[in-house]
Order: sequence, then C-alpha cells, then structure tokens
Amino acid sequence: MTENDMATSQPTTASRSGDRHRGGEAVLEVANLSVDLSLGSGRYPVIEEVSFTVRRGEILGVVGESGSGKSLTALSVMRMLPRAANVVSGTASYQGRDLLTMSDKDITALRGDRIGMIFQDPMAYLNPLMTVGQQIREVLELHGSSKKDAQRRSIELLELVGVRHPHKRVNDYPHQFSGGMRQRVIIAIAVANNPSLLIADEPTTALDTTVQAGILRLLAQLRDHLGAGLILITHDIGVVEQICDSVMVMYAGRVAEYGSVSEVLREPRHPYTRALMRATPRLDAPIHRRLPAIPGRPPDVTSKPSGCAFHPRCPLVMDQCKTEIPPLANRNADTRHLVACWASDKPLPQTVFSAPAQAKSRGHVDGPPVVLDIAQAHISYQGRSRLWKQGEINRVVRGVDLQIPAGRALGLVGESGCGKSTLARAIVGLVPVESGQITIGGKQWVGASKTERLALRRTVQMVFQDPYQSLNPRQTIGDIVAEPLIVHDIVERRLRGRRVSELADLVGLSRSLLDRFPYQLSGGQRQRVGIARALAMEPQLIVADEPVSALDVSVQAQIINLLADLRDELGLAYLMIAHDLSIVRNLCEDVAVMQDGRIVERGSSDDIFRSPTHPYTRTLLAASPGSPWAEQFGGVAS
Amino acid sequence: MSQYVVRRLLGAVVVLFVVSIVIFSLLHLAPGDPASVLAGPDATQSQVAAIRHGLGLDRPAVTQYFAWLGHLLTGDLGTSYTLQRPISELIGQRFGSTLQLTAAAAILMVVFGLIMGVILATTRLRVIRQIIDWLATVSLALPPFVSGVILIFLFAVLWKLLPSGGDASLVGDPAAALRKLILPSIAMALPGAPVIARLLAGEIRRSLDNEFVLTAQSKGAGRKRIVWRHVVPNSLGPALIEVGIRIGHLLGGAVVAEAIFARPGLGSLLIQSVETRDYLLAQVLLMLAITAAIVMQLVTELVIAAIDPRIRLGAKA
Amino acid sequence: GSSGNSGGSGPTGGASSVATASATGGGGNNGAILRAGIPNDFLPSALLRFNPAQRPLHRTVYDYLLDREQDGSYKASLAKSWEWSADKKTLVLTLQDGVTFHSGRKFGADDVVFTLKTAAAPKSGVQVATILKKATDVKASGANQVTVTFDQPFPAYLDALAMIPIVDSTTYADLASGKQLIGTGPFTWKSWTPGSKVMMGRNDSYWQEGKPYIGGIEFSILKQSQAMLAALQSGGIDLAVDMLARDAATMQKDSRFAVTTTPGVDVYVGCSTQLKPMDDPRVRQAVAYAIDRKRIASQVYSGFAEPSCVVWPSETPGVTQQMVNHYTYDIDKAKSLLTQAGVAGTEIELAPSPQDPGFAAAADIVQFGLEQAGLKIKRVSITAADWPKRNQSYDLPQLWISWIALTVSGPVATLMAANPLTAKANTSHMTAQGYTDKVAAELGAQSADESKSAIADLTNYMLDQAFHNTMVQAQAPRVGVKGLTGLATDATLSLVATDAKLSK
Amino acid sequence: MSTTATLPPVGPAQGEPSPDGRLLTRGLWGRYVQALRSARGAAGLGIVLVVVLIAVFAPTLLSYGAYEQGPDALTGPSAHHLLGTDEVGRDLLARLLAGTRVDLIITLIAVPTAAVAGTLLGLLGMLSRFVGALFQRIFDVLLGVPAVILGVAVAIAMAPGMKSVIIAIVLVTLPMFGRQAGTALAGQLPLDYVAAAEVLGFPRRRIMLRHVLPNIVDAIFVRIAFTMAQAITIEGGLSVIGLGIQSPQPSLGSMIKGGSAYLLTTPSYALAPVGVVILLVVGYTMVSDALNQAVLRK
Ligand SMILES: Nc1ncnc2c1ncn2[C@@H]1O[C@H](COP(=O)(O)OP(=O)(O)OP(=O)(O)O)[C@@H](O)[C@H]1O
Ligand SMILES: Nc1ncnc2c1ncn2[C@@H]1O[C@H](COP(=O)(O)OP(=O)(O)OP(=O)(O)O)[C@@H](O)[C@H]1O
Ligand SMILES: [Mg+2]
Ligand SMILES: [Mg+2]
Repeated sequence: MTENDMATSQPTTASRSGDRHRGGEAVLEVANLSVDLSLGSGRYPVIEEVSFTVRRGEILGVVGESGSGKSLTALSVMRMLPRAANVVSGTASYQGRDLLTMSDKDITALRGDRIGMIFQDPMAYLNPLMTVGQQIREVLELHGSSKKDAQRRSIELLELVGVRHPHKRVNDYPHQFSGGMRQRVIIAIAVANNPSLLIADEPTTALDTTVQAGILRLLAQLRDHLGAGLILITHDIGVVEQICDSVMVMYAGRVAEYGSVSEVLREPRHPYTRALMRATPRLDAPIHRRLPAIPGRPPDVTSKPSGCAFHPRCPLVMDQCKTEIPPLANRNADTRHLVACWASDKPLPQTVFSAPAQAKSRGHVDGPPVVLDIAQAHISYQGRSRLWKQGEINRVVRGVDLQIPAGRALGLVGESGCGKSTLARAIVGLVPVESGQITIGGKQWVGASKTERLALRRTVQMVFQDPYQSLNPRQTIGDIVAEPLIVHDIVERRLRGRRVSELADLVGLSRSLLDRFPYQLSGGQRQRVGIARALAMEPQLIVADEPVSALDVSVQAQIINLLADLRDELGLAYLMIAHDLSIVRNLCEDVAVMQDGRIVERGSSDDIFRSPTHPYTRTLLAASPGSPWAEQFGGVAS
Repeated sequence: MSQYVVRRLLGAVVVLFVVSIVIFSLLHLAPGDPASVLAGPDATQSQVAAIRHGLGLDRPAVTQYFAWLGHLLTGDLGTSYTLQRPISELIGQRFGSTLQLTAAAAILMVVFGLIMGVILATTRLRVIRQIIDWLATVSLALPPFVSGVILIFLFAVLWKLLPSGGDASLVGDPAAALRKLILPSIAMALPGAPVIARLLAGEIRRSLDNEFVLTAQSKGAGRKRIVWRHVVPNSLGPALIEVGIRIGHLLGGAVVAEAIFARPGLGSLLIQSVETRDYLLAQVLLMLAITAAIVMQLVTELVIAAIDPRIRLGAKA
Repeated sequence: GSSGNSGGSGPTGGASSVATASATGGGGNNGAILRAGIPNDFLPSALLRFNPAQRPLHRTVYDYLLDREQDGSYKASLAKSWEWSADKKTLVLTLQDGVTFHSGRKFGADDVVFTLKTAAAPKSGVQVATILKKATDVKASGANQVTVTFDQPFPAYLDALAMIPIVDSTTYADLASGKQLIGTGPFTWKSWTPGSKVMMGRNDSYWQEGKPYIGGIEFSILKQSQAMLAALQSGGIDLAVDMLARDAATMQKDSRFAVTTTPGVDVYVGCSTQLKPMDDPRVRQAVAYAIDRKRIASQVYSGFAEPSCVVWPSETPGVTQQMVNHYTYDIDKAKSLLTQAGVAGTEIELAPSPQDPGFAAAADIVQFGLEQAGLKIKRVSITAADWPKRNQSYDLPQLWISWIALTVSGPVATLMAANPLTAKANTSHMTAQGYTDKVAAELGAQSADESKSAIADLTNYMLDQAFHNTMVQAQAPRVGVKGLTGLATDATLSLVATDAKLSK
Repeated sequence: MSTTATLPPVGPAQGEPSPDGRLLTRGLWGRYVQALRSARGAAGLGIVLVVVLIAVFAPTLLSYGAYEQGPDALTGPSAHHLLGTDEVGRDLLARLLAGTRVDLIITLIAVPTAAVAGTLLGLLGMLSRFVGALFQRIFDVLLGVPAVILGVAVAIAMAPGMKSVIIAIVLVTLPMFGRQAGTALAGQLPLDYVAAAEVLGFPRRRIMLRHVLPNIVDAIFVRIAFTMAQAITIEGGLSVIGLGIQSPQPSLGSMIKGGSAYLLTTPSYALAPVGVVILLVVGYTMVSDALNQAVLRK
C-alpha cells in the first residue's frame, strides 16, 4: 500500500529555519534531568544533567546511538519510567508546572490530553484485542468527550492521519492494518485531543523507507496543523536534517551537542557529532567513498568511562577528557549552540577517519566471469493446505533476471515484502525456484548431486540480517567458525585451529573472543562472526540480507568497510540487500531495484543514482532521508 | 469465525472416530469376554459358546464395530451385556452423581483459581504472594487420592463432621447431597486451582510490561483501568486453556475420587464394566470421558477465539 | 402387593419410593422397612444360577421347591411333599395349593416345569443343570403335581430342587432386564436402580399365613466396604449383608449390633497336577503343610472362618475332625517333602482369584509359607475379566487360590457342577482313576449311609492327593442392629427374611 | 592485513558485563547450579534426596523385611513396629520404604524413557514436516485423554502391575515432552542460525541434534523434574483404583489403597505413604520451579 496519500499542505522550507520558533513560547523546559537505573549489580546513572526546551511549532530532534538514553529521557517527561529507573534530579516544566513533581492525578490528566506520545513498534503498542476505533475513542472519552463525539472524532482522526475509508477501518483490529497504517493509528491516538506537546520515539525505525517518508510528512503537517511542540527521537541524522528545527545529540546519557539544525549539522562541534555525520553513508556524498567509521562501540550503562564518556573513541582525546566531564557550554555568542567537549574548537585530524589509499572507485571493468546468473526466476510460497482446499499460492518472485560478475557487488533494494529475502534464500538454496534458473559458478540447485550441492555451498554463502539469532547461542565463537571446516573437512585437522584464528583476524575479531558465547558479544562483533563463518567455506559469492540494518550507525560503518575490504582482499562478489539506499550506493557498483517480485530497474549505481528512470526508483530515492532528490521527485519537503 | 469453528469441529470428529476404533480394538483384543464372565467360572465351554452366540459376539469384529458405530450414530447406545439394561438408562442413573461432583469441583477450581490468580498478580503484599505460592506448590502434591484420604481422616474419622462418602440426589435430599459433595469436590479441585492461579498471575505480570500498557498510560488511563480493560483480557488465554483441559479431565479424575469417596457414579460403573468386559458399556463410558475432554478443549479454544480477533479473523503471523 | 414397576428414575427413584413402600407394605401388621446394605448389585439376568448376586433375591422374591438343611435332610417349601417310586426312578412332587404369584396369577405345575426346563437348557449357564439333566422327563401330572422320571435312580436330584427359584412363566421375558421380577416369595420386586438401590415391598398375599412380618426391604448397594461400615454406624442401614470380615470384627465390639454368619464355603489352594512339579503328590502335600490356616482364618477373615483341610462343611456326614485337621502348618515337613521331590528352589506360579479381595491377602500368607519352605513364588495376576475364561478352559497356573461356594449345597452338586472338582475334567486336571471312581461312588450313592462312607473315602483320597488344598471354611458375616431378629440363611447362602422382625 | 588497522578494540573482557548486561563468567550450565543453590531449589532437592537416601539405606537398619509376616496384624505403632503392621502382620515401615523404592524405580524408568522418546518424536518435524505434524496431532489427542482413562485403557490391554503402571506413565507424560519439543522446534526453526547451518550444508540430523536440541534442552530438564512429581501421582491414582501395583509388592499408591480401609483403626497405614507422596511431589515441584526460575526465565 502506498503511503503517499496526503494531499494536504506540506511544510515549506521556510518553516524549517528554526529561528521563527525561537519566538514561540516554550511548551516544555527540561533542566538538569538525571535518571538512575537500578540493575541487579547496583545503581547507575543512565541520564545525566539533560536540559532542553521545546517551543510551540518546534520539532526537536534527539539523536544518539542505541542505549544513549533517548527513550528514557522521553519516558521521564511522561512520568512513565520503567520500575528500574528513577529520576534523581531535575525539572520538566510544562507551561510552568513541573511534570516530575506534580500529583499522579494531574499527570494522568495531562497524558493523552495535552501531551501525546508516539511509540516505535506499531504492532506491540496497540492492544490486539480492541478495534482501533475503541482505542482511539478510549483516549477521547478518558478526557471527557461524549460517546457520540468520540465516535465522530475517531473517524475524523483516522482521516486526518490518512487512513482510507475510515468509516470501515474504524472497526478493524490492529492486526488487519499494515505497519505504516498502525503507526498512523498510534499517531491518531496521540493527537486525538490536540495536545500542545507531542513526543515521538523512533516513530519510523520499524518502517520502510517510503512508508517512513509518509509518516515524517504527516508529523511535520500535524506540527503545523496543531502548532504543537514535537520531540522526535531518532538515530538517523538524515531524518533530523529533513524535518527538525533543533537537534540534541546524546551520548551515553549526556547531551553532547545541542542547537538549531542549521548550525549543528552545518558545523558540528562535538567530535562525536562530527564522526557520526561522517560515518553515516549519504546519498549526496562522493560515491564509493570509504566510510570513516568510529572505532569501538558506545559504552554500556554499567561501564561508563570516566570523564567524557566518548574519550575512548575520540580522536582528539586529551588527558583532561579522561578525568573531567566537559560542561555543556555555548560555543557561539549570538546563537544558542551548546557543546560538551574540551576540544570542541580543535579541527578533526583528517587522517584518522579519511579513506585509506586502496579505497579505489571502480568503474565498469569488462569481462570478469559471471558468478551468479539468474534467469526468469519465479518463486512462490504455498499457504497451508487443508483437507478440502489447496493452500493459496503467494507468488513472491516473478521472473527475475540478474547477473553478478566475480568481484563485484550488486545492491538489491526495494520495499518490504517485495521478495528480496526470498530471492536471496533461493540463491543459497533455502527455498526452491518454481521456474527459471539460478546458476552459481555454472551449477544449479535443482537436481544437484550431493557433491554438486557441496560445491555450490562452497561457492555461495550467506550473511544474515539479525546478528542476535543467526548464531547458535549454545556454541562458542570458535566452534561456530570451525564447524564448517570440520563437517566438510575443508582443512586437515591439525591446521584447523590456525585457520580459525586466521579467519578471526580476517574479519577483525580478536582471538580472545573465540572461546566466548554469542551472548557475550556486541552486535557488530556477532556480525563479524557471521561473516567469518561464511568465509570458512571460501565462497566466491556472499549473499548479505540487510547485514547492517540492525547495527548502530558507527558500527554499521565498520561492517560496511569490512565488506568492502574483503571484496578487495579476496575478490568476493556480493549480493547486498538493503533498504538504505545510501549504504548500497556506498558499497555496490551495481544496483537492482525490486518492486513486487520484479526487477524494475538495474544498472551501475553511478547511473541509477545520477539519473533514475523508473518512477518507483525515483520515489525510493526521494523518500530516502537527506536525499538531494527530495525536491526533485517529491520527497518529504516538496 | 464460522470457518474456524467448522475446521475445529471436523478435527474433533475425526479424532473421536479414531479414538472409537482404538477403544473398540483395545477391548476386543484384550483377554476375557462378557460371555465367559456371564457364564461364571463353573460354566462349561458349550454353555459359554451358547451365551456368546446369544450376545452376537461370535460375529467378526469389523461387523461388530460398524454395528456399534451405526447404533451410536443413531443415538442408540445399546444394552449392557452383564446388567441387561439399556446403557442410556444406566448412564442416566449414574450421571447425576458424577455431574454433581465434577460440576462442583469445576466451579471451586475455576473460581478459586481466577481469584487467587488476580490477587497473586496485583497484590503488593509480598506475604500474600508467598502464601498463595506455597499453597500452590503444596496442593500440587495433593492429587484426589492423597487429599481424599487426609480429608476423610480429618473430617469423617477424627472430627466426624462430614460423611466419608456416598452420594445423594440434589433434588431428593439437597442437604445430604451437599454435605457429601464437600469433601470429594474439594479433593478434586485442589490440584487444579493453584495451577490456574499461577498461570493467570504469570500472564498478567507479563502483560503488565507489554508495550500497549505504555500506550494506555500515555493516554492517561489509571492503573485500575489498565489492569482490567487492557491487561486481564490479554492474559486470560493460557489460564483458559488450562481450565479447559482440567475440566475436561475431571470426568476421568472422577473415577479415582468416586473410588475413594465410595460414590456410585460413572467412574465406578466404568471400572465395573471394564472388569466384567461389558464391551458396549465400557466402550460408551470411555468414549464419554474422552469426548468430554475433547469437547471442553474445543469450547475453550472457541472462547479464546471469541476473545482474540487475531485467531477469530485469522491473523497472518 | 403392587407388581414391579421399573422405577429407575435416577438416584431419586430409590429415595422417593421408600415412602410408597412403607405405605403399601404397611398394609399388613407392623410395616417397618428393613434397610439392608449389600456389596454386589443384583443380577436378574442370571437369576437361576447360584452366585453371590442372587443371595438377597432367591428367598425374598422367590421360593424354592424344597429347602436343604446342612445335615443333608430336606424341608418342604413350594413342594408340599415328594414321593420316590419303589424303583427310585420316578419322583412325584405335590405342590402347595392356593399359592399366587405377585402378579396375582395362580402358581401351578406348569411354572415348575417351565422353570426346571429353562434351568436345564444349555444357554442358562445354571451350574446344577448337570444334575437336572439326569432327569429324562419333567412333566405336569396335574394342576399341582409334577412328575420327574429317570433311567438311573438318582436321589441327589433333590439337591438341585433346593437351589432353583420358581419363576412366573408368563413374565420370564421381562426378568433379565429387571423390569419385572415375579415370584411367589414373601417380598415383591418394586424398583431397581442398578448399582444403587433395590426396593422390595411386602407380599401381602404370601402363602405362609401372616408372613412376612416386616413391611419390605430396601437394599442399598454399597460396593465400598467403608461405605457399608459408615452406613451401618450412622444408622443408614439396619443390616449389612456379607460385610467385610474385618469390619464385622470391629462391629462385634459394638453393643448396638449383633453379628451372625452364613455357613462356611471352601477356600482353597488349587494345584494343577499336569504342570511340573505339581504332578508330584509330595510337592502338593508340601504345599498343604506350608499353608498357615490359622493365620489366614484370623488375619484374612478376622475369625469369620474355620481352619479346615476338608472341602466339605465339617457337619457333612462322613467328615471327621481328624480329617479337618489333617494338615497342620509345618514348614519343616514341607521342606523335607520338597527336598525328597528334589524341587526345592524351583519357581512356581501362584494366582489369587480376583473374585474376592481376601484372596490376595491369603495368597500373601501362602506365598510367605511356601517361600519359607524353600520354593520360589511368582505371583501372576489374572484379571476379573479373564478369570472365568481361564477356569472354563481349565487353564490355570501351577497354584491358584479360589473358592467353591457350591459346597454348602452338598457334595453332589459340588462334584457335578464345580469345575475344580468335576470328575471328567477339572481345573486341577486330577482325572486319576482313583478319583473318578470315588466321585462316581458318591454320585451313585442310594442311601445316606452309602453317601456317608463314600464321602469319607473320597475325602481321605483328596487329603492324600492334596491337589485341592482347602485352607478354611469361610463364613460371610452379617451384622444387624440388635432389634433385628428372625433373619436366616439357607443352604444356598440366600438371605431368608420371611420370619424376620424389626423393632426400632 | 591492512584492514585490521582500523578495526575496533576487542569486546568486553571476562567478568565485565556484556552488552545485554549478563555476567560473562557465568557458563551455560552454571544456571543449573545457581538454580539448585536458590532457596527453593535447595529445599526441594534436599527433600527428595533425604527421602531417596532413607528409602535406599534405612531398610538395612530395620529388623523386619517388607514381605516378612508375623502373627500380630494391624497393631498400631509400637516399639517393634514404628508404624505398626498391616493386615497380614508385615511391618508397615519396612513396606513404606520398599514402596517408596518401588515408586522411585518406576519414575526413574518411566520418566526418562518418556522424556527421551517424546523429545525425539517431537523433533521429527525437523526431518519430515508431515511426520512431525502427524505426531504433534497424536500428542494433542493423547493429551486430551485424562490420565486415569489412559491408565484404565492400559489395564484393559494387560494385567496390572509394575509394567502396566510404567507404560501408563509413559503414555501420559510422553506426549507432553513431544509437544514441548515440537513447539520448541517450531520456535527455533525460523531462527537464522538454523538457516545458516543449512546454508553451510550441515546434515539435517546434525542440525537437529547438535544445534536445535541443545537450545531446547533447558525446557526438557525443567519438565523432567515436574514430571517426576506427576508420575508418582499417576502410580498412586492407578493403584488406588486397583489397576496399579499388585500385592504383595508394596507401593505408595497400593499402601494408601490398603490403608484407607483402616483409617479408623490403624491410620498410620494410609497416612504414612500419603506423607511420603506429599514430600516427594513437593520436592520435585520445588526443584522444577527453581529450574524454571533460573533457567527458562529469559
Ligand atoms: N526497563 C529497563 N530496565 C533496565 N535497563 C533499561 C531499561 N530501559 C532502558 N534501559 C537501559 O537504559 C539505557 C538507555 O536506554 P534507552 O532506551 O533510553 O536508550 P535509547 O537511546 O532509547 O536506545 P534505542 O535507540 O535502542 O531506543 C540502555 O542502556 C538500556 O539498556
Ligand atoms: N516462509 C514464508 N511462507 C510464506 N510466505 C512468505 C514466507 N516468507 C516470506 N513470505 C512472503 O513473501 C513476501 C516476500 O517476503 P520477503 O521476506 O522476501 O520480502 P523482503 O523484500 O525481504 O521484505 P523485507 O524488506 O521486510 O525483508 C512477503 O509477502 C511475505 O509475506
Ligand atoms: Mg529507545
Ligand atoms: Mg527481508
């Protein structure tokens, strides 16, 4: 279903310049908010001295990697912190009244009436047993609407958030809605009573690029429509750039940098902000640029470094950083641009992050042999058959042609459910092709003998999306990497140990991790294990299904780089599935765009990103956050 | 929904058919037969043969099975070999007693189970939680034959407060019937209630940190409303399933309870019919017990489906 | 009396019909209803047979032609008198006149003929059919006279007559289902709730003038012994029939109750002489010595049993005290016999009959004794469903424990009908010439004296061969309230309430 | 290898909490130790062990055997017979201990059998979807049948005794393991590590036994503890309706059956085994609770 069904007015670029809102009166002023988290092992500060202001009609973007305290900040404003977390100090004054100290009765009265909240996962946050109508009406009736009004208003609201046929849909249950539509229902609930403050916690993270654009557009509109203040939590700088007026960058529970979008993103001062921005692949950046990844990963609540929490990863680190926590200070006389860094005025040393020499851009090289050749592949799933009737057939892949030459990477993009994973699974032989051929290194899965299958397996391997469930939790990392070697007797016994270590080095895993269990590793490390396991089979082609979408931005960059390097080292070919165009653009020479089961456009990334021809490709590009094509093809701010 | 119901019903029918075959062959393959039982130990072979012929037991098994099935389907349960009376009548006479017992037990079990469950989940008093928790653990150890003996010893032998067994008609002599129901129904309900309570409590606690609870909070709903409107409905599932299974099994459990509390119900009739190889009677009673269990499961499945639109309207996983 | 309407409307049927019973029954003099508890349900489908289920029925709703006394003499009942012809080949029975069935129909010779013929038919399963078949012809030689003819003289025929209740030929069809039980007896069949209750009303037009004295009987079927005990103690019943011995023992101490017993029945350890090592008489005698009869009598039957080595009741003419005590509990003798036979330590199977819970306990004691004597015992359990079949096909393990109730009706009935002892083939597979001859002698006995010596002869032979090792003569205790008098038990162990009086 | 230059520092060191907050020093089996160290677990295990030890070793201290008969029957507790004697003058204490042993043996044979067989049958879905589904359906049906009824069915098929009781227990409990394994399997199959194993070309049997099984083994152990308790109640139930252990062999159930007739005169006869049943069941239940808490709670 398309999300581009909002004919109503769009925010103008003018309304984006934060300055207008500097005038608007403050809806929410949070000062020195600190939250402790009591875990089994003790109490840890999880949010420290966070202060910010939201004005009428302003959108404040809150960015930061997972675990940086974004959600808890929001929840403490709503007085909805989990049992484990308690506010230790600070105020959050809403129109002069402190939300943190007011009586339960008062805060309950405000919730859903003056302050609305929008949550991340659209399914989980709706009560599966109540119709959306009931759930919208509940919030209305709780705050004094009559049943009749509530009924009428609920339909209005569905219409407002862009649900088609609201009269019918109002009596449907959540599971009958698509992800995007559910998110719209949640928004409808949040804005039902025209709140003056809206808090949205990653409202689009779980959604498709195109859907995401629609939701963001909707939020921008509502902001104008209600003139409410909006806190938009995200980990995607692109989103911030797109619709926020001001931005607060959080790291390890502290505000790293805070100011208007224009300033902060134009000239970021905090090394973390700068690193983050560079590490994020961008559609407008030079193509095939090697990503300047941030080394390491964000600290855990229970083990925050002393001084500036970022110092272990900081290129500008000074002794002072290790001991003293930098205050959040204004770095700019006339505008309000706050940074918490001792070295914020130093320039970043280019060397650290910039691309190493061998990161060459690849043009079309003629005549490398084709590893993967897909011809007119059709794949379909059959629903469960019953005694009396056949299960209905769901044609997922409908006639796909694709070739991947050795040593080259093909990016496969397309909206959720269009069949990307299915195709990938067919390539590695997990699902059978209905008709057409999938030829890998000259061999096919259909009718392959035992030895041929093994040969195939050793030609193509797969890297999975979710690093948390793609490793057997009951095996040590060493076993996981070694198992293929053992089962297929790839290297003789006495050399196996060495081979495993080599593989570890290859993917940049410290050997000391080999005797750990998966749950003891971070997401990035697990993804490296997954890659090492695949490499153990010494394949020529690796199918990677959204290999980084579950990772934090900084870690994401590390993995992308790793993949790029491996290609250069081992001459691997990739089929890289991603919903984030910028990643594809960064890694892959070729791009194929998929729309319900068909390849609608394909070619070298240079061409496609420069001049997309197929309308769907254009929508996709336009929808991608921070895409320069936004205006051109009717993205968010057009 | 209707399609869902139809599917479930068909399934149940198939199962019952298979079960009927199993029961039939089980009884007919096992040693001993009603003819020789009827004839008595001292009878001669010819006498037995004559009786067997009289009962039509010399026909091939398949014929007998389909004859039986045919009669079942036409609602004719047949006549007991040894008691020489219509089985429907025999069951009719005993059913009252067993129904009293199972119904009373079921009510006790469900009511206490659910109440304890909600208390367990919502109370802030650690003491109460622990007490109920302990009750649960201990009464798990009290299957009817254990609690029965204890109850009889205490209330009938030691304190002489309640009759040790027997039954009476609720219509004819309500007072006596109730007095005689107390001990056995408690004994039968005892193991079930705490299990249900725990399941419900656990589920409620889990639902309490479900995301949609946050949504409800963010709407400005109070704790009471959240618990009753959002959490409890979402928590009933597992408890209901357990209730269904246990009620379904009560009829079977009655066999033991009736043995201990000397109640002439279907249970004792079943044992008797099995011991005398009264094929038809035993078959019908076994079918009855199993059908009851299956039907109860079906009912609960449907109740849950009625509560949960995802099942009712067939959600895509 | 009102003819039996099958009042089977649930448990209520019993309770509500108490009132009606006393009302109609009360028509006569004092209408006290005797409330009796019995362990087994009624089994009308087997009415003509001799089995425990019939005990409350044969002498209440029905009458026999004759009654047999323990000493073997006969007493008139429906048959006023009986005459043997000179050649002892013809028997003429003269019936009471003025006897009517509960249906009001007049009782006559045809009913007797019908009953005897039905009982003799193969399908009937009646044990004594073998005796009845000895008669070549049974016919009505007058409205109240029946003539039976034989080709061999067979005086013991009377034993069978003292076991068969005379039924109403016209309603026999409804008997099996329990719908209508029509007899001439002192009580009328009113209603039956299988497994629960039976109501009997007073037969106001009973042929014995003025009897019965009580207004009716309400039988409650109490399978569980505790239930029966509780009912009696709580005053729920006035009489507990065939009460569990151990319960009766406890009741003896209670002054409110009086305990009577039935004549004893033979409880024995059977040996299958065809299976090794039971083919060796010494082994069988060893078994006989290894049985602790006293302990069985006191522990299993709580005193309601006489230790005895003889299958017949000790009053039976020809049986001496010395025979009764032939074998005493003597492990050493048993040991030496086994070692002589060279079978010490061999494994032997022992199966208690499931018919009575007491047998398992008795088996425990026997097993203990045998193991003391140096045999290995393997307990095999034969289900209640399987037991009859194994008996009928003479297929029992080396040792088993069971009973012969038929012995109370005299040796002839027993020897002709009881599978364990029948001469041609029996469960012990004891078909030695010696045995068959001695049995034949008893069956052919023409006079009391002949019979007496034949029994003595047979019994000694059996004691010597030890294939049927009687352990005790077990009695069934009956516990009634003190106010209950005149209750009797006949030679078929049936309950006789004709002269019973109940003062509450 | 030039790539390693820009690689991140290695992950957390031993003892330091990992991303999801669990301590690294805790191995996979450590959770069982921890479970049995917990108050509940320790108590439960203690109870069971004490009962077992007494049942196994105490008889050597007794002056009477479980089958040894004497002249005085149904004497109440006395100096010679601490619990009194039964109807044929056997020492009740000796029989109680022997009966407990019988129950322990029965459960120790039946439950593991059911656990192994059930689990393997439940995992069949890994090898053949159809067969797996078929078995799951069968398990559902068996679970629908009340335990007693299954017991009766077994009693019809064969003479009652230790064998029939064991079979009955297996019949009742096997489907639970089977269903559990089936559901667990269904939960594991969609996980990518299974897909990964297939992509790596591991044989399905290896995937089933080396990868899936270890991941569902926790649930099985918890259920085993729980099933032990259940098995004891099944034996009791069957023996009480006379379809269980047969005389002269003692068992907790058959002693309760025998003794319930003498509640008036010799209460110890029935109440002693009742006590043991309660101890054992409570003990096992507590252990399974503890395991449940520590091992399954994610
Ligand atoms: N209910 C809770 N119990 C224990 N720890 C929690 C809980 N909620 C959050 N935390 C911890 O608090 C820290 C901050 O959590 P928070 O959800 O605010 O981060 P976030 O910025 O929202 O991350 P994400 O982008 O993944 O949502 C994290 O380390 C998290 O592990
Ligand atoms: N195992 C399955 N059985 C039946 N249908 C399936 C199965 N897996 C996927 N589908 C259906 O096939 C279609 C394509 O699924 P697929 O996972 O290939 O999409 P995708 O492009 O990978 O989406 P996403 O970007 O969300 O991963 C979807 O409609 C999905 O519902
Ligand atoms: Mg968050
Ligand atoms: Mg996918």
